[in-house]
This record gives sequence, structure tokens and C-alpha cells, in this order.
Amino acid sequence: MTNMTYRDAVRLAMIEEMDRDQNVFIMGEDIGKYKGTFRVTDGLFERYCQEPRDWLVEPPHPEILDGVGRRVIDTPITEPGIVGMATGAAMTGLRPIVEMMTMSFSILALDQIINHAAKIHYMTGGQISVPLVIRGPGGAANQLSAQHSHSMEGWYAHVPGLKVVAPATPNCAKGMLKAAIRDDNPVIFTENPGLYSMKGDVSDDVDEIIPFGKARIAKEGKDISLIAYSRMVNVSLAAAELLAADGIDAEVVDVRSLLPLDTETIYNSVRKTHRAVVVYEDWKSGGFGAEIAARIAQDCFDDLDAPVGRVGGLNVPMPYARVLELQCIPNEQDVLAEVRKIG
Amino acid sequence: MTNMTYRDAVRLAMIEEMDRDQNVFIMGEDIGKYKGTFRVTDGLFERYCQEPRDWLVEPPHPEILDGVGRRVIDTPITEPGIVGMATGAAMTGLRPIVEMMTMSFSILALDQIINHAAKIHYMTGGQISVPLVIRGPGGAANQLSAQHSHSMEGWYAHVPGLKVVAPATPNCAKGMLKAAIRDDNPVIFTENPGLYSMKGDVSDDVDEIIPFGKARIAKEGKDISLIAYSRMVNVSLAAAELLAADGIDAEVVDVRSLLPLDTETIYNSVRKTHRAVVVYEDWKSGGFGAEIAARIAQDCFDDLDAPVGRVGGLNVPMPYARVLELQCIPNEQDVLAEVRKIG
Amino acid sequence: MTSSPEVFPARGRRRYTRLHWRCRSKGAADAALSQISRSDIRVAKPAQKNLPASPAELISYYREMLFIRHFEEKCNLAYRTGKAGGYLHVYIGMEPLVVGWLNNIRKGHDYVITAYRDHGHALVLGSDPVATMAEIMGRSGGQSRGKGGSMHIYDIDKQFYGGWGIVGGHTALGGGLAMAAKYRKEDRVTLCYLGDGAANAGVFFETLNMCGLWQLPIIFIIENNLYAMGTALERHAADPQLYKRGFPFNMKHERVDGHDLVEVLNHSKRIIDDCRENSQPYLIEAMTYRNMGHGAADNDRQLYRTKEEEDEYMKRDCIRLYEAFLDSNSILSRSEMEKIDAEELDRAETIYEEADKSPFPDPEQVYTDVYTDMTPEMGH
Amino acid sequence: MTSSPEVFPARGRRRYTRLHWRCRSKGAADAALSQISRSDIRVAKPAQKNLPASPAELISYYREMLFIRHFEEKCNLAYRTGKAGGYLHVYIGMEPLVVGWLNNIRKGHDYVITAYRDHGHALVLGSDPVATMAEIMGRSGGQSRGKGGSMHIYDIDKQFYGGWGIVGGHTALGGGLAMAAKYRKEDRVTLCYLGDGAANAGVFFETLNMCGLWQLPIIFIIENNLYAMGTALERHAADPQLYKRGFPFNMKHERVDGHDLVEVLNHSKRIIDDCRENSQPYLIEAMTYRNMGHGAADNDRQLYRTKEEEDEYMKRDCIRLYEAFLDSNSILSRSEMEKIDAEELDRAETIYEEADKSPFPDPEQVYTDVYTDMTPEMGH
Ligand SMILES: Cc1ncc(C[n+]2csc(CCOP(=O)(O)OP(=O)(O)O)c2C)c(N)n1
Ligand SMILES: Cc1ncc(C[n+]2csc(CCOP(=O)(O)OP(=O)(O)O)c2C)c(N)n1
Ligand SMILES: [Mg+2]
Ligand SMILES: [Mg+2]
Repeated sequence: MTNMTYRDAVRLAMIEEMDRDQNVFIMGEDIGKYKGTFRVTDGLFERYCQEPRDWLVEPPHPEILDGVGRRVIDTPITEPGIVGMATGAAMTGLRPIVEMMTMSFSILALDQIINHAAKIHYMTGGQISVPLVIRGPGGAANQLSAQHSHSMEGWYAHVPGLKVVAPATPNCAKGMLKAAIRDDNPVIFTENPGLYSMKGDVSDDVDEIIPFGKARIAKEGKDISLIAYSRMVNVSLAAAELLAADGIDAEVVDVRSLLPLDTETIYNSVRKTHRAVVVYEDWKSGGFGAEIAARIAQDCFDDLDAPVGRVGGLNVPMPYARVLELQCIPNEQDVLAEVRKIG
Repeated sequence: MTNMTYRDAVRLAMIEEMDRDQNVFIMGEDIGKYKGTFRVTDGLFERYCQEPRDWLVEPPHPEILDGVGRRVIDTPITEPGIVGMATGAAMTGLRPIVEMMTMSFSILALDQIINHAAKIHYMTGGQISVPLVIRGPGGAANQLSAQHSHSMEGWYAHVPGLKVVAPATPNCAKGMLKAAIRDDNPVIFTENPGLYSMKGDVSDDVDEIIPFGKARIAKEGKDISLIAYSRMVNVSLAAAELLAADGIDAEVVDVRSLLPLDTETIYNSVRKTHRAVVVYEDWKSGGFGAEIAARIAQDCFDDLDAPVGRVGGLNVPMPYARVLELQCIPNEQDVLAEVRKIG
Repeated sequence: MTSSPEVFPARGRRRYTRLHWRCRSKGAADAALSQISRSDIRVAKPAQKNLPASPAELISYYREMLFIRHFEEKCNLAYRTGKAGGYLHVYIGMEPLVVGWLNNIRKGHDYVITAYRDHGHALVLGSDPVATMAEIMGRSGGQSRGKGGSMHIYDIDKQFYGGWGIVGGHTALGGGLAMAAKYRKEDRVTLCYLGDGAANAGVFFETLNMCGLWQLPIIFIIENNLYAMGTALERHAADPQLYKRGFPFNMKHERVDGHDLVEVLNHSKRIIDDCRENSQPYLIEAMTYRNMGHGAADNDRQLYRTKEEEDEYMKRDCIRLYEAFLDSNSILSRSEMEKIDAEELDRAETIYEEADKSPFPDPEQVYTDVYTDMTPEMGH
Repeated sequence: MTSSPEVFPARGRRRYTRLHWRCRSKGAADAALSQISRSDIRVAKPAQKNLPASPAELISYYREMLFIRHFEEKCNLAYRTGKAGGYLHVYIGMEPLVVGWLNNIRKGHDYVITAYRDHGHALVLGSDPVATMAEIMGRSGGQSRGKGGSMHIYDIDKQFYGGWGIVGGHTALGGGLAMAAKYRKEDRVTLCYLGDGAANAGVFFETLNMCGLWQLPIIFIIENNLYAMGTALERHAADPQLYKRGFPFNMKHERVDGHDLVEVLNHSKRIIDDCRENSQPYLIEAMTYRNMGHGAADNDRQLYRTKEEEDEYMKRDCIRLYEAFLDSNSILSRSEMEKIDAEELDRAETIYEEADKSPFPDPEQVYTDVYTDMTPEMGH
């Protein structure tokens, strides 16, 4: 185990997998010499694109290649084209990782993701698979305003053919990104800007992956289940601490894999605590938390002592002013309020 | 009242509003002389683009204009550009109607719809409004395969700033499309290919609109609430007939407006019947039916005698072979099965 | 079959006259460019000594053109009789674009990708025609076991990557195929076909930019059949000379004749060789015409084009044009042609019947192939 | 302030030398086109008799350039002191593109739209600078009452349509503005600014096609500052001569100097007039340079460009260039310039302080302006 940031864990997963498999490469905007806007790809260009001079772009224009490498590819700002080209390359067996500068920009590429990548295996009757990873920060950061603060994972988790994960810890990030890269299906890997600098112990084992479809109990408890993913796991843990002061022993379930979804672990928790609140950053109405809540409400109907609560982002475009923005992003007080509300 | 098809009702709403307001125009692919792929715009070109010769495109190239008119505008096959340009025009106070050849293609325009049109009023602090309607057939038709069969309304209903409606009858189609055109906010108006040829009585009143945010009781009943929108209202009505044979008196709630959502009417029905099944064509997992179910389950917790059931589309890309496709689209038997399952 | 050289009255006249009135000059460059591509006014050539391929090959191409034609007429039959559903688009009138180009690539090695008008590509690449017909009929014997249908034919053994329904969307995938070839330092060329309507799509330009930037070995072939569904070229493209769209992206760009197979064989060889040897991207605009409606459901062609125009093009149908060539070069006699025609018709009929014997998919097939390693949660 | 004509050693030399090695010919058209635009190698002119505007106007433009510069330096200060957050992008070095162009339109009548580098546009159009600064600080006194921030400045009274964060996305909105003008038969011109990086976006090409097709009265101005964030022009554009992108779309296209305000005043007038009179769309590539980082958070410019390059450009900073012009034409003396500079600095400081007095938005403002006629269901 090594203690490192979430950012470093994501990077380490890419390095280990790129070292292991020549078919893995990464493309995206400003990920080369610029190291990525969140510095996640720092060092990758130097590691994979110096010697031999294995440029994707070869002469006649070697002089323009500064920064564009064969395995770490800076692209124009054209998300649909980037995802489409990565998908095309993946159809031949390469294993591209696409970094979205932020997941908000993946909206531009939805047609390529949903109408192409996700459906290829099915439309071809299994002839083609698409080992593609799309990763990047999703959710609000700090005053990035309405167009840059989207949580996209709920939409993706609605789409058959995709796998969707949203790890909350550095160790999960590493293990699940490695699983994503080795997966033969298109995977959406959502990070969160607020997680990058968080630290945690990370496995050193280059062969250890964390398979999808298995939720994690982030904290055991017996009175209520707080069900969350990505950064909201931390918010739920903080809420659990506050609840403990009130004598309520909350269990925190880190869903981490939205598609496939581990309903068993979630249901087992609810069957134990008889109460549940689902916590997610995405707009509350129509977010994936609704799906989780609806499933619990239906499948654990007889186990529930109270309605399934939900805490989600405010149903408004993200405002710029910090005082407004903070209202929109769920925090531990919001969780507390919902716990009290369901009673 | 005049008896007419859903298709004709949609067209009539456009004609009445275009007659009433010179700011209303329609743009889309093959909507002019080709009359639209589903023939919804039949006659509009002739009505609005003959005399005076009021082409959008004026000389130097009048000879190429055959089919392109100022108020009925054939476009290239470029959905992002179409929606973006319509949004830009709407920002100045024009009231464009964009016909999507199918709602599946609106995926290409999501960035313009979600990241632009839906947020403009908010980002500008109320300075600009966007009186835009995007309409077209959503959902499966007949063997159109994976890329042409999307139900998009659930995604749109997740987005603050949009209004989203999905009427089930010719009369609702006319009244709600008129409301959409007069609305100062961007409205997604979902039709369904299976509804176009259905007939019903339609109000002749050119001033009658059906405001959003009000659900409709399509059939009264006392034993269970079937909650549906668009074509699934018909499926639910058919299921209700079958249930009647079993002595079960089902109420069918036609949601018709997803955003804003009339939870009051829905809840009142559930409070009466104590049982609910939500029926929608979209992929079951993560569809908007999950939101409706989650809200009922939470807010009517004490009224429910059984878990809230859900019937949704199969979670697979739409297959081509009819035998497979039919499995994917919910029908009355599926509703029956779910009703029996929740008990 | 019945044509003779005399039935081509248009010879010696400009071929795509509709396109010419729009060649206005908007600047020096425009004027310059309007000089360099005259393939659209090229006239049929007299009997020639330098044949583009051996007589045996030229005969096999004739066979192929006829086979595709008859095969697709069977497709339309399947649609009319309810054996095929959904959207179905035939290549009738455009066959030289697959017979010419795809016989000049290394089949099974080079990558090919196109949109929904995709039967001809599969056939020329050597994909099992019974499987193709079965796919169109939605049967388990189809390449995608009935899950794709007419618009989604794929055959990975033949390196045929489909078969796509979103106008323009597949062009980025094509760029990705070429990127993969360059990444692996293979000498594969990618042929990416698209329609004139698709040539307006944003993602297509994004792809052109990346292919030009990285000098990928790809040839985009715009099948300019003058219509995007019911919208004429001049009403959807700001400048109907679509080959100009390669100009800002550091790639060679040409307008070529896509109607005359002999022409196609010649220029396609030159272009494919250059693309392969120099990792040189190309944007090709191939002038062609679809003889039929946009799709099998389009019965109202007169909404957007005149009967006269159709008749004029029908007189110069690509197969009749090629027959005249074979005849005047004494490669095949008229009676030999008739024999081949009858054989290919027979073959198409047998295929139709064979395909029709293929069973419908098992209902549980609906859950397979969503993922490589799991089934989706049963949703109902 | 301290510059004199002698500090422009680059005069007489090519200006954007980095761009020139790529002018390889890929065909006749390429060669032809490479002849027609030489603005990128135009040298500074000697003192001229035909001034582009009256001396009073020329002085007011000087004032405006300085005001924007000082205002934006205050923006950066606000960011450093935590009074502004998120993303903040200044126009420093690019001021002639707003001062030149926007003083030649009919302010408050013609439409203007740009991306997130938008303060300068608002200021020149006459939007209240205190409101702009307040918006940047997220205060209720901002044009959008703090909901938009630096990237999203709008002022509809001034027909300024923002202010957008999705690279390339707003170009379609710009096309829509022009469409509205044409629909209403108004003589408004639309100026749509975008970056060199944005000039690769698919939706931009789709918009060019429609604007060319319908001959809309719009001028796209590519602010080619040689970088898209950390990616140099030559690494994101297949052909760095971006003006060529107008060529396939039936619109006039030019590369112009965006650095020398005198130049900009001249050509912008010509182009705006032509656009208005003939409903003639234009694609303009204006060569410029951003003196600072991409945004206020970009402190690592040496990751993508050299200190030497920056120094060279800094020597030719657009304000110093304009000062040399004013000086050599005896429009302003050096000491008069210094006085104006001090006044504008003062003004910026006052504005900063005024804006800082504006209160933060009320919490319940979070729910308003989602819709014109309802609030969203309270979600929490
Ligand atoms: C994004 C998208 N928009 C609309 C359609 C509907 N559509 C299918 S084919 C077609 C016309 C395409 O024309 P063209 O690209 O010229 O190809 P052709 O059919 O002539 O071969 C249209 C509009 C679609 N499939 N995808
Ligand atoms: C669709 C999208 N992708 C990525 C980004 C992140 N981003 C913001 S600005 C920028 C660079 C744009 O460069 P350019 O268009 O040249 O404008 P400049 O900043 O130089 O004015 C990028 C990549 C974005 N805002 N939108
Ligand atoms: Mg076509
Ligand atoms: Mg730039």
C-alpha cells in the first residue's frame, strides 16, 4: 500500500496498463506537454513519447509534432470526433483511453458514445467489441458556472451497452480504472474535481483490479443506509459522523459501479437498517439516484420502516456566485435534513 | 370538435399558430416540399412560402430555392447547427419550431439543447428567453434498429430550464403544441410514430391551449393507478380493459407533461387506489419512470398497499428483427404481469 | 442488355449540368479551383487500348455489377412482401463506386466503412450474400444474427466495418480505423464512404481535420448522388462542389466520375496507391446518381426531382454504360452479356430463397451481445 | 507608454513567421490561395495621410484600448485575491479586435456574440463596466446578477449576446442571430467571434454551411491567437491558415492583421459594409496574440510556448504599436498618452471598488430565472 492522491492513483493505473499493453493509448485535449488541465496525465508524454521517436504523425512535418505522441495524443477541441475516432480504433482491438477535459464536454460526444460505441457490439451481433474508456472529472468544481458543472453519470448509466463507474477513493480509482482499461466494453469512468487531491492508501499490486458490479461498505452501521457514489460518499461519511453525535448509527454504501449495479449489497444494507437515503450530486429530479431509490422502494418494500429519502443537486443550472453554487451541491447538512425528514 | 389524426392535430396547431404570429416559423430536414418523413408538415410549405416570394434565401440564387422558404425552412442534415441556429433566432424573440426527423437525432444536438438553450435564461440572469419548440417522433417505430428508436424524453425531463411534454391524444397534441409555441421557454414536444395515425376529437377553438403541468385522468378506476404518457397511455388503457375482465378496476393517469410534473394528480390517484404501476417505453433502468416511481414511493409511502411497479422498455439496444423488437417495447401483457407481480 | 453505344446521346455534352450554373467565383481561389477538376464534364472515351484491368477481371466486374443489381432488386422485393422491414436503401445506379474502388484495395486487409446504403460493399468484399440477405430479412443466419438489418451489415473477417444509421456519424469511426492502422504501423488503407448529405455533418469536418493533421491513410469517398433524401444538393450545401471541403484540411481533394466504371477503376487505383504509400489522406467527391428512391419507402420521388431528370440519367445507367464499353472493346459480346445477366439473376434468386429459409432469432437472443461478458439486468 | 517606433524591430520582416513553413502546396488551388492573402506578412506602414477615423475618434480608441487593458488587469487582481473564481480569461494583447471592429458596427443595432473571452466586447459596446466587474465578482449588481460570471457576460440592451463556455457552441447561436435579422428583413449585421481552437468544432462548420447556403449577413471573426489553451495552432489545425475554412462554403474569406488597430479599423469597415449591403457572409481570420496565459489559472505558459516568443510579441504589443502610430501621425504626444493612461487606470480602479461594493446575490435567487414563468420544484 502506498499513500497517494486520487489524481496520482488514476495516473498510476494508466501507467501500469500502458506499460503492460502496447494497445493502450490515451488521447484528449492538452494531455501531453500541458499535462491535462487537472494534471492527471503529468509525465505520461515524457514516459511514452520520447524514444523511439514513435510519433503518430510522421514526416513530412516532424517539426510540428512537439507535444503530439503516438501513445499520448493531444487532439483538437472536437469531442465528437475524438470519441468517434477512439471508438473506430477500439473496433480494431486497440484500447484507447479518452480523457474528457471535463465530463460536461462529453455532452457533445453523446451521439458517438450512445448511438455508436454503446451499440456496436449488439448491432454487429457480437462481431465487434469496443474496449474504450472515457474518463475525466464530472460534477461541479468551484464556480465554473452552468456549462461546466455537469454530472453525466446518471445519463450514461441509463444506456445499455455502457459500463459506468464512479469510484470515491484513490484505491478504488486505481483498481477500477485498471479494470476499465482491461474491459472489452465501453466504460465511462467518472472522477470528480473535488476528489483529485484527496489521499488514501493504494494497492501496489500491478495485477490487482477491482471488478465492476460490487458495491463497497464504506462504513458499517445499523440504523440507516446512506447510499452514494463518487464524492458524495465522503459527504455521506461526514453526515454519518454528525448522525453518530445524535446516536444514529448510519451505514454508508459506496455504490461505485452504477452499471452494472450491485443491488444485492444495497438491498442487504437496507434489509439490515430498514431505512435508506440515496445521495447524489446530479440534479435530483431524474438523476440516477431516482433509479436506485425506485428499486429499493420496490424490492425492499416490506423491509422499509420509512420512505426512501433522496438528496440530490438542486434542480437549477449551476450558478456562478459561490453563495448560490454552494446551495446547489449537496452537503452533509442536506443529508441530515433528509434523514430527519424521512423520520 | 373535429375528428382527426394525431398527425393532423399537430399540423393544425402549427398552422393556427403560424397564422396568428409571424414570428413563428418551422425548420428541419425535408419538411418543405417533401412534407416531412412522417408527413406532419404536409402543406405548410405551400401555405407559407408561395406568395409573396418571401424566401429566406434571396437572390443572387433564386433558382436554387425551390423548397426553401422563409417560414418553412429545409435544412442540411446537421442537427447541432439547426438547433443552435434556431436557439439564436429565438434569443431575438422569434419563435422557431424545429422538427427533428426523429428524436433519436436530437442526441446530436444535446449540447445545444442542454448546455445552451436550457440555460440561457438562467445564465443571463433573465435577460434572454428562448421561445423554442423541438418536436418530432420519439420512441420505436417498426424495425428501425438500434440507432433510430430512442426515447429521449426522460433525459430532457432531467434538465432544469426545459419543459417536456408527451401528449397521448390528438386533442392533447393540438392544445399542448399550441401552448408550447406560445411558451417563452424551450419546450421538448415528443410525439410517437405509433400515434400519428390514431384518431380522436380535437377542439376547433383556435384560442384553446392546454397548459403544461396538468395530468389527465384517461380512465377512472379505484383499484390500481396505471401511470403513463405518450403511446403508453394507450397500452395502459388496453391493459385496463384486460384487468377489468379480472375484476380489477384500474385508473389510467396520462401524465402528458413530464416537466413540470403534476405530482398532485398522480398522488391523488395513488391515494385513492393504494397501488401504482408506472409504464414507459424508454429503457426501464434510469428512465423517467424511475423518477415518478421514486416520488410516489417516497411521498405516498403510507398510502401504498404494495410496492410501486414499473414497466419499461427492455434494457438493450433496439434489435432489428421484429420478433426481438416486440420483446423490447412494453405491451399490455407486460403491464398485466407487473400488476400481478406487485400483488 | 439492350443498350448500344447510340443510346448515349449525352456523350459529348456536359454530364452534370445541374452543377455548373453554381460555379460562380467568390474569389481568386474559387476561380482557380473551378479549373482543376473537369471530370464532371468528361465525355465517354472511344475504344481504348489501355484497359484498366485484364479482360477476365473486367468480365468479373461486369458480373459483380449485375449481381449487386439483381441482389438489391430482391431486397426491394423482400421489403414489398414484408420480409424486410424498417429502412432499406439500395445502391442501384451507384454500383461502380463499390465495384471499382473495392476491387482495387487489398480485400480483407484494408478497412472499409460506409453508412446505411451498405449491401454493395459487403457483396464486393466477399461477404456471404446469403448471410447479407438473411440479415436484411432479420434472420438468425445474418451476419449480425438479425440484430442489425439492412442498415447495419458488418463482416469483420472481410474488414468491413458497416453499416451505420446516423448521417455522418460513422466518418469519425473511419478516421479511427485509419488511426489504428497508423498506430500499428500497418500499411492498411481505410475507405470511408459517405453521402453528399453527410458531407455537411460537423463530426465529418472534425474528422477531416484530425486526418489531415495526423496525415492518416484514409480516403473519404463522397457518393454525391445529388440528393440527401428529398433535399437536392444545391439546397443543402452552400457550395455543391463538395470536394472543396478537403481543401482547408491539408489533404488532396478531387471530384471524379463515379458513373463510368472504367474511370473509377483508373483513378481509384492511383489514389489508393498514393494513399497507402504516402499515408496521404484524400477527400474524393464521386459524381453518381441513385436510380431509385431514397429508401424502399420513398415512393414519391417527384416531390423533389423531375421525371425528365430521372429518364435522362436512366439512359446513362452505369451498367449500360459499362456494357457499351465491353462491347466496343470486344471484351464481351451482347449475347455473352445476356448470359451473364441471366446467371446473376438466377444466383440472386437462389440466395433470396436460401436466406428465406434461415430461421428467425430465438427470443432469448434479445439479451445477448449487449456486453461481451454479462447480460443486462432483465429489465421487464 | 515608453515605446517609440524604434522598438519594433520586426517591421519589414514577416510577422507571423511560425505560420509560413506550412504553406506547402497540395494542389493547384492551394497554390492559388496562398497568393491571395498576404496580410500576415504586411509590414507596418509609414506615417499616413488617410487616417481611418477622425483624430478625436482615434484618441477615443486609444482610451478604450487602455481602459480594457486596465480593467482586465483588475479582473486578474480580483481572481488573485479570491474576489473572482472559476475560469477567467482576459483579452490582453487582442484589444484591437474589439476596439477596431465594434467601433465600426452600429452599436445597439448589430448583433455581437463571442465565447468566454468576453469582457472587452461588453466594454466597447457600452455595457456598464461596473456591472461587468460585478458580474465577474459574482455580485447581484452584475448583468446576470452573479449567475453567469466572467465567461457569461450578456447585455441585451446593447445587443451583446455573450459570453459562452462551450468551445465552438456559440457559433451556431451567432448564425441564428443572423438568420433572425434576415427573417425580419432588418439590416443588422452579426459579428460572431471565435478562437482558433473553436474553428475546428463541428458545429462551426455546420453553421458556416447554413450561413453560406442562405447568404446570411454574418461575419465570423476567428481570433487566431496561435493557441487553444496549451495547444499550438499547428498541432490542432490540419492547415493553420484558418481563413481557408470559408472557401468551401460560398463565403468570402480573408486572413487579416488583428494586431494593428489602424489596419483593423480599415478592413473591418470595408467588410462590415459589404456584409450589410449584400447580405454577404464572411469568414475572417484575424492574426493576434494573447499576452497572458489562457486563463487566470494558467501559470505555466512555458509548457507550450517559449519565453523568447513571448518577449518578441510583447515588444510589438498592440497598444505600443498604436502609440507609435498616434505619435508618428502627431495625433497624440507621448505626454498626452501618459495622461490618458493614468486616467483610464484611475477609472478602472474606481470601477473595481464600486463593483466590490455590490452585495452577493440573495440565496433565494438560486431559484429564479430558470424559467420565465415558474420556479423549478424545490429539489432538495
Ligand atoms: C443524424 C441524422 N439525421 C437524419 C437522418 C435521417 N436520414 C437518413 S438518410 C438521410 C439522407 C442522407 O443523404 P446522403 O448523405 O446524401 O446519403 P444518400 O442517402 O444519398 O446515400 C437522412 C436525412 C439520420 N439517419 N441521421
Ligand atoms: C467543448 C469544449 N471543450 C473543451 C473546453 C475547454 N476549453 C476552454 S477554452 C479552450 C481553448 C480554446 O481555444 P481557442 O478557441 O483558441 O480560444 P482562446 O482561448 O485562444 O481565445 C478549451 C480547450 C470547452 N470549454 N469546451
Ligand atoms: Mg445523397
Ligand atoms: Mg486561441
